[in-house]
Amino acid sequence: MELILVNLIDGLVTGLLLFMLSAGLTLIFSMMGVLNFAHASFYMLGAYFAYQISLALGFWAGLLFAPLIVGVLGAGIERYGLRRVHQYGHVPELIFTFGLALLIEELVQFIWGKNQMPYSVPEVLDFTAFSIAGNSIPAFKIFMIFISISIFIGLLFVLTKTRVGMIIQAALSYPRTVEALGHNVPLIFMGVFGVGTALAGVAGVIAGPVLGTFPGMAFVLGSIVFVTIVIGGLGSLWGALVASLLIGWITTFAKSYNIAMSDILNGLGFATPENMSENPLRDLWTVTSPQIADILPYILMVLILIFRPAGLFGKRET
Amino acid sequence: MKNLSKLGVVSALSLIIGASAAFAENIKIAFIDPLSGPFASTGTNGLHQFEFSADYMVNAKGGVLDGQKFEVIGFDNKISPKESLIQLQVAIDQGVRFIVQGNSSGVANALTEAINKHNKRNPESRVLFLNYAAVDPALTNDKCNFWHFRFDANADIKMDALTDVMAQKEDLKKVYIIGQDYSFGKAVAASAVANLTEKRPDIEIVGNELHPIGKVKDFTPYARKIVASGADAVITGNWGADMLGLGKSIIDNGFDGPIYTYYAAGSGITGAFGESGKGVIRLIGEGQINPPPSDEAAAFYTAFKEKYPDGNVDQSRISNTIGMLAAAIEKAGTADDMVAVATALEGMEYDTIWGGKLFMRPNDHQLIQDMHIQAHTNEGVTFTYDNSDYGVVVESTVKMASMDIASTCEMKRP
Amino acid sequence: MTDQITTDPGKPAQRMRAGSLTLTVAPWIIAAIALMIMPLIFQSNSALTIMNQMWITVIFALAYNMLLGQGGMLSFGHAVYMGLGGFFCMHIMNYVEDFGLALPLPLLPLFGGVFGMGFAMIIGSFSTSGAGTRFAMISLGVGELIAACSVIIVAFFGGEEGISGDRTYGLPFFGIEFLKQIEVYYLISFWLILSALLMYLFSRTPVGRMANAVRDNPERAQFLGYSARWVRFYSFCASGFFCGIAGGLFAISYEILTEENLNAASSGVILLVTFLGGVGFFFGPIIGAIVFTLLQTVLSLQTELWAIYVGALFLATVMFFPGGLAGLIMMHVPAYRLGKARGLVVPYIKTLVPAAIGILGICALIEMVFHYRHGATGDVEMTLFWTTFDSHTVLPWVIAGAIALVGIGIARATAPSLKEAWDEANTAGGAS
Amino acid sequence: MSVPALELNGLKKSFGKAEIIRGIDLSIGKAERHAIIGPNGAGKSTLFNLITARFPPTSGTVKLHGEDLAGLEPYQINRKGLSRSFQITNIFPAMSVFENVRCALLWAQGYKYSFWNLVNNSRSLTEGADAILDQINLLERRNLPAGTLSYAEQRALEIGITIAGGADVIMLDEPTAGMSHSETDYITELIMKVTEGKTLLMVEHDMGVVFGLADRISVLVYGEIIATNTPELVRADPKVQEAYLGAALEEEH
Repeated sequence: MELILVNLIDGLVTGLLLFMLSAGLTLIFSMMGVLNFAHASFYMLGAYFAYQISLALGFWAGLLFAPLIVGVLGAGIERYGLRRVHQYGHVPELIFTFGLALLIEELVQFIWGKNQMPYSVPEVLDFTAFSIAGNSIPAFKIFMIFISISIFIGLLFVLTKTRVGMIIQAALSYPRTVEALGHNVPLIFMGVFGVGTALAGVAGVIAGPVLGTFPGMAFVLGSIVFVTIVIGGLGSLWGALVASLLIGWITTFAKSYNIAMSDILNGLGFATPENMSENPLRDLWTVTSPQIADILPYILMVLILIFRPAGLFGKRET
Repeated sequence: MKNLSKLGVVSALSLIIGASAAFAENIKIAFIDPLSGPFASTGTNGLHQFEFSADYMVNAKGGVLDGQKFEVIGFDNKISPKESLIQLQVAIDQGVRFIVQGNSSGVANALTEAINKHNKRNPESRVLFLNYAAVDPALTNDKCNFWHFRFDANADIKMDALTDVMAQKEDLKKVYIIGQDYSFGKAVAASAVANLTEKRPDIEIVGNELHPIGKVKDFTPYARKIVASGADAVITGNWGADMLGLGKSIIDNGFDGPIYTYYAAGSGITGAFGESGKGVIRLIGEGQINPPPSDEAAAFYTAFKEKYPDGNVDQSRISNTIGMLAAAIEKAGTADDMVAVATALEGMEYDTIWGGKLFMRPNDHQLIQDMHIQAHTNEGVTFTYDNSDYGVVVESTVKMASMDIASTCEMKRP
Repeated sequence: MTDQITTDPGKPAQRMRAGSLTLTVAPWIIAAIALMIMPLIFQSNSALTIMNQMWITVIFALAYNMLLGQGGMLSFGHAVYMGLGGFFCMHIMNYVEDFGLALPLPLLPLFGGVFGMGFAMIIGSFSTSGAGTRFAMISLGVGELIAACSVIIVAFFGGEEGISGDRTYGLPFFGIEFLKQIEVYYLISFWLILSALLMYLFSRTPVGRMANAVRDNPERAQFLGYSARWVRFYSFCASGFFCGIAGGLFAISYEILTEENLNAASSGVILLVTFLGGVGFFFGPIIGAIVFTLLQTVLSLQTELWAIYVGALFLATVMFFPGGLAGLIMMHVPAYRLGKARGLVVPYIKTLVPAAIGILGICALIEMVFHYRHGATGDVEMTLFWTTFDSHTVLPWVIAGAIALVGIGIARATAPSLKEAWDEANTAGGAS
Repeated sequence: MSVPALELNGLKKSFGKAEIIRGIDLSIGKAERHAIIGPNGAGKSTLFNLITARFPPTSGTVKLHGEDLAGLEPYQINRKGLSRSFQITNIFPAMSVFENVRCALLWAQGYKYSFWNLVNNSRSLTEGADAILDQINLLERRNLPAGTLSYAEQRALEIGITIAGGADVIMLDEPTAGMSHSETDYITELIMKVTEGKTLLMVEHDMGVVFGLADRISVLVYGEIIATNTPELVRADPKVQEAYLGAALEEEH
């Protein structure tokens, strides 16, 4: 029972972290139609910048400045790179972000080398907040939850209560109309891209010390962010939140409990084959949930796309 | 378009061919390992150790035979079996006769099969495969061949040695086994179970599971299970980011027993574990670093750090590979006849600067050597890793580990 | 070989058709001869291996472009179809070896093709109902699933070590045992010409034509009696077939298939390859495959930083030449038709040569920075462009910097006159 | 009386709460030229889209030659001999003019999804497409990308694509929208020529075109047909004058 609670907290942390990435991406994706493959790269840049800043000015300065730098960089890339490519259509845009992801990873290796960076939790937060049945919950995790939720509330406030937010919301559903109404859509695009990448940067800053700061960190995150926003429904902030938490909990619970495929198959009335080592389906029988935890989101996405193409909360068909 | 592409091919291929013309008198060793991409740090550091060993141990002493020098050439295989095979072919065309590789048993498996076929089909340009780190037991068992030599202890030997030491710890009651979901991870788990049930039937294996390799972002759920299982010790074969992620997560979530593992030193991992890994991380491996086993070893280490301040001597087997190869070439009296060199390597006994003896077992080409359990710590460390205050210190040693372990290898000699 | 050539404006239909025949046949004969001659020029085994790799990538890229260029479908998991075809062929190869069946090796890729197509039929049955994001994301999901399965389902995929076989155990084919690389080379070349020809002809069939129509305007195609979904489905299956053939050839060439053949990185690479070559033209992917293979295999021998250059090249291509390298070449067709292409030669030399030198200068600076930062202590010598120097002294930096500045400077200064010459060359009339 | 070419019974369509089409009954005979007029927002395009299954109707039926079209996809309806054009030009811009027309001929000539025929080798396809191009006066432009044609030429091409398949029921959605006088005359003449002997249903704003072309006219106002009759009688109908012309006048102010 206690373990369920612990897993709920862990899944929440994973989910909220994913949300910070998918929130920005869902805005960018649904507004500009850009499948930004480099989104996770900005997450990585956030971690590296924060590490570099923390060496000189400490963790808190990193938390403040690294996302800003990432956001400005993102806006600059939109302005001088993506906007130019925009006229050619979506596929070139995609290739652009693809190449960008490749280049950022190489540049990070060029500048910081290929090793893992010793970027660690600040001492103020390096203690156990509380324990549940022997499982310690580090204070930093509570801090991550706090940061993510603040950002979500802030984002929700901006989107629903401010004029800029209204325009962005309208642009999410009707990009053409908003342009026709005389708003400076390129400026909005640049802003959204900047904010989206800055959010990814924040995620990098707070995830770097826990999940490791290394050149492969963007690749590890990979396409799961796309999966999240497709499951949640394009352009839906709530969808992104729900899908992130769903993925966070599904993967956490799948890893925490060894659900064996043989049990499921037995439950369905199939008898375990006698001679397992000769059976061509032997690998299927021996699969356990931790093995497949990280591909469950992909299965979920394919099912959603087949049966509910608009996603959980989406209004538009993907 | 045809002309353009042809021009490109001509210029590109002439580069390869041009490169093969130079340095004809050197004995060339092709280092085929990742030099770019996520595993590049291990690969680059390995290449430096090879280059340094060749210069320091062979070239500085006048080379082998009539003064022939070793030349180590790096080939970037991007840890891809396909690229490795292409680079192998390029290397052979450049006149390379010795291939060294270590990262990923998958690549090693592809290479050993390709080399076996190549040597069968092209007797005039045979090559030897000196495997310095791929530890899948199959390579010296079912899949062994005459051209393959392994200078690292395989996963079974390491586990045998590791469980010998664990078996003596009376207070050890519960062990948790976790690893990456692929051949090596599975081999480690199977070997651990087999050895523990044999040596200490009273130890309860409270968990035995696999996780996807290189895909796990957050190890917390695994760590929770380990803590909840009440395990006294953890055994894992994880390496790279998976090792660091798992280790950190286990420690962060309140585990304080030993984590027995294979690869948790150097390449930034020692530095990243830092204080938190002290008293927890235990490694099984060859080659004693601390305390320095001999003056030569200390001198070697110092010289290496002078040349590569950012590097680590974390694979002493690399210098063993170079040293034994040089000895074999001297003994065979040739660097061109691979059958002669291979025969010279078979059964060779070699005194390593890292302490103890090395013995290349002839029936399966597996090197037999001393195994050490080393602890991650900052006390008594003469040579640290990653320019941190931390390094590894030998706690216990198994002499000539698994000298008489059986092998299923049926060596076919030419 | 392209729509643009065969639909030359202003010619009556009948003459057009006669003309297009020679226009379409000639490149194929030239290509076949070139394939025959190449091994005589490059005889080393490594050159043959690299060319084999190139031709396999060409088939794969052409098959990929059946979707992306001709059908407007963006797939993120296309390595799966090639990989599965390859795995299947490898199993057949081992089966033939174990049971001594009579299957000539050259026919093996056909089985890969059938298997690739079979799998494409299963996935296509639900993924081709949409073209845009939905198709792309399903392909991504399926790709990830299969790649993950390849590590879990060891019985078929052989885990992380993959499965391997020996191509020489099959029955000799007219006395050829495929022991030598050169024999494999000709086998692959044969399949290359055959598959490329079939893929080209496919684009000329009713389904192929309608694939273009559906790409441009799926709704209008619906009102012409064609179901967009079925048109996409047929293209998808055909693409799967040729991917499977590429997979079969891979199995023959490397004699090993691993997880790498299925994973997301391979799927991404083929997208980049195809786009680099140019999706708008049939021959685009051919150029892309050749250039990329050379970059990946040969440039990586020269510098550790190859991936940086490749990344930069992609960004430059997508920003400045969205038509890819093929688009760049075809840009010159109008000027050539007008007989003014020659007028471009001198301005090109004036701008592009300094630009190239300038870029090399920048590359030199990058290499020097890298060497300075990551080189071994005391190892101050580095060799660049056949020159060996000390990277810890000022002079080389000044020289490289100066080369970069001057090269780029001249290129910028001459760019306007190139633009002028370009406009002039593409304007009809005037002195020619 | 023989079976009508196109018959609508109680056709209704709502988007959310807004009822756009409020029950339409209409019967169009074979070889009749029928026009639908009405003020903006009357639901003319929606009606077209209902007939061609671009949207499903909320209730009611559409019958083509007496056959119910319910549940059929647009491409299936097309195969039964109903072809339509679009209000906003809807061609294949990246393909050549000739290719545009040839694609429209493929299904009608029985090529279906074949991948064993080469389109270039088919004389009947080439000649058929050239004949259509000749009819719509675009033979000169045959090999240009369709996207580079002038607006009027694109509209002509649209009509060409629509008639190419040999459908006997042709539906044109505002074929002369946004054209100059001379262009309008050209298109009107073209429509006359290509719909000879076929059933035509068209939506049109230009009264000159409507009264010149149509055998009968229906007036659609707020989703209902308020009158169907010959051009002369419709013109004289006071209800039409009040409802439609009044609305049209209002709009102009």
